[in-house]
Amino acid sequence: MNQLTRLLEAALFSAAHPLGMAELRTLEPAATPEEIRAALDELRDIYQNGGHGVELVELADGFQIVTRREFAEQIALAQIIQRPRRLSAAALETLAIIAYRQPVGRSEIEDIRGVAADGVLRLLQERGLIDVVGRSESLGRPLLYGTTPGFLEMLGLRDLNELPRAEELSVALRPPEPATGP
Amino acid sequence: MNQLTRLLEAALFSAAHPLGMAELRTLEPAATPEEIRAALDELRDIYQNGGHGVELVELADGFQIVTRREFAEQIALAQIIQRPRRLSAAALETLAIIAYRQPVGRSEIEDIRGVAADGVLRLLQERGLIDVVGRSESLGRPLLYGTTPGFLEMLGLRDLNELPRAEELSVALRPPEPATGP
Amino acid sequence: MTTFETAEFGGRGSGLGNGTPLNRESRTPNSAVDSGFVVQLEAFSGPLDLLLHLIREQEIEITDIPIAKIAEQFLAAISQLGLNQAAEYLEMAAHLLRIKIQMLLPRPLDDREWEDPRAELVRRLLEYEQIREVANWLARQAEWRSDHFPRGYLPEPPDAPPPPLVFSLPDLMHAVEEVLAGIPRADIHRVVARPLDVEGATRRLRALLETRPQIDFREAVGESPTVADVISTLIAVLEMSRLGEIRLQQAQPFSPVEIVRESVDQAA
Repeated sequence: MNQLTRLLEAALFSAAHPLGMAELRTLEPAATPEEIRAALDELRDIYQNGGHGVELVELADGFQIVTRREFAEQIALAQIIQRPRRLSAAALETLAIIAYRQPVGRSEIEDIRGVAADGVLRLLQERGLIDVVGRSESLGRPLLYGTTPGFLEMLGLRDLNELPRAEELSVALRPPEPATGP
Repeated sequence: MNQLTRLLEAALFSAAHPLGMAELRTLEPAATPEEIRAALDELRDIYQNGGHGVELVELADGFQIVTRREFAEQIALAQIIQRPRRLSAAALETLAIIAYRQPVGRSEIEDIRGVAADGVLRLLQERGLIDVVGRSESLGRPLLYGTTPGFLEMLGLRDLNELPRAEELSVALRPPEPATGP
Repeated sequence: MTTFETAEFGGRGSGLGNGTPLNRESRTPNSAVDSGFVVQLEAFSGPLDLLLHLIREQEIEITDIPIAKIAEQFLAAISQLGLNQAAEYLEMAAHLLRIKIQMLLPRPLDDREWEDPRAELVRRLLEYEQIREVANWLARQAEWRSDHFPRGYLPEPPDAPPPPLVFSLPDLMHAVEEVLAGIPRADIHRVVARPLDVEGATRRLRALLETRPQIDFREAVGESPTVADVISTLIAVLEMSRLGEIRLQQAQPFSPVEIVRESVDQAA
């Protein structure tokens, strides 16, 4: 394996997502695209011909090393992939707003964070941290969200009043005032 | 590469944490520990002699494929992975105390280090290395700190038992008591 | 910046502390304290760290510290290192002096009754040194880890239950801070800049042009103009020029813009 191929293998192995040509080039700016191509071909051949358990695949957004499909079931059965996940910053922030402002509708959350919330809401609901707790009386009767007992359990709290600075923060976490005109 | 080696390679690629013998055995219950050992040796040799960008390492109680050190700088520079920032001596000492004495309160940490600990505690908490794990029953019910899964992850450890044990330290863990009472 | 601020402590036995490549590189030889040994600044994480450094540097037996000498060196070091403002260091200095005095007191005749005033300090130093050893181990482990990246991409196992979640109250509170930091405050939008005064600028221009047929733009904006003044004048000039009241001319590119009064009848 030449040095560039080794570098690409290390990078592709450690990357959390497929790497495109542009990213691969930043790894070794001295290398030409042709050299990188050649190194990727070498890596693919080594995995292929050396009978490895992994392979190099080219996806729409770049190259990635993945485990061969034939092993997927055995690995899944052994449950060795499972590991605790941290909530993303977006999910945590949404959860924070719901915790302090419940019951709260999607549009209010979006006003506060300034970004769409549906994906995050679905995730939090799937994870059993929030749930629909009612419908607003306002136009379109939007769903209102609140935290679940599972949420309290994860934090080791007995009830919502044990959230730090509950009163103060439920006031502070308000959507911004609409900007005043000129 | 034999079929077991390929399976182990695929499994080690699928896990972000080291896999111990027990986990590896669940992958292929028919294989003996000796066969698994032999397959791991084969995999290690292939990475070593084939001049790969990754290597198989044996950590305190498990095996893991990791990138070779020589590529760390380039991969980090290309921003494919973010390297954690290094911790100061103060942070490391505080972390050491918490790791061994948890659950432990601030004042005990300050007694051992001889300096105020609040800033360091906040930093370690923000970095997800320690967390509040409870409150002491003593006066003022001070907060008690413990290490998090993120702490283990930073060190590549599976659990706290992998920290050096008392008898491995060159300084006695329980220093001799003063000859006479207070 | 790139080195661990972890001290390497004295070679004692063959424990984990040995073979540590981490030494205190910021301990530059710029401040020799006492005779021959070198301390340096910043890098001490506390009074025990400094004390231990003094002891190890001179290969003093920790259980038999020459307290008078060490106290003196400690005082010299903190004043040289500018640490004599820090309460923790002063407290330790006072403690050392107290031990020094206790050592001078006559011992009781029955030696068994005598309690070594240094005992508690020795206990603390040993305990601290042990923590230091663990801290070094942690640093090495973290260093190794940060040079050997694990697999980054984690495939979701098909049909497996979602992985367990970890999150905690501090995570939530951190998120609260993030949200609060992201909420634009209403008063940021209320720009209280001085309003433009185009009318005033127009009046001033007309007054100036009454006295002279031609002025340059710099005169027009007046002395020490604000941004609002410049913009007001510019708008006034453009408006007056549009109305044919004035004409703008430039002798050559980049030379000052001259404002020239048009004939009176046109301006009317």
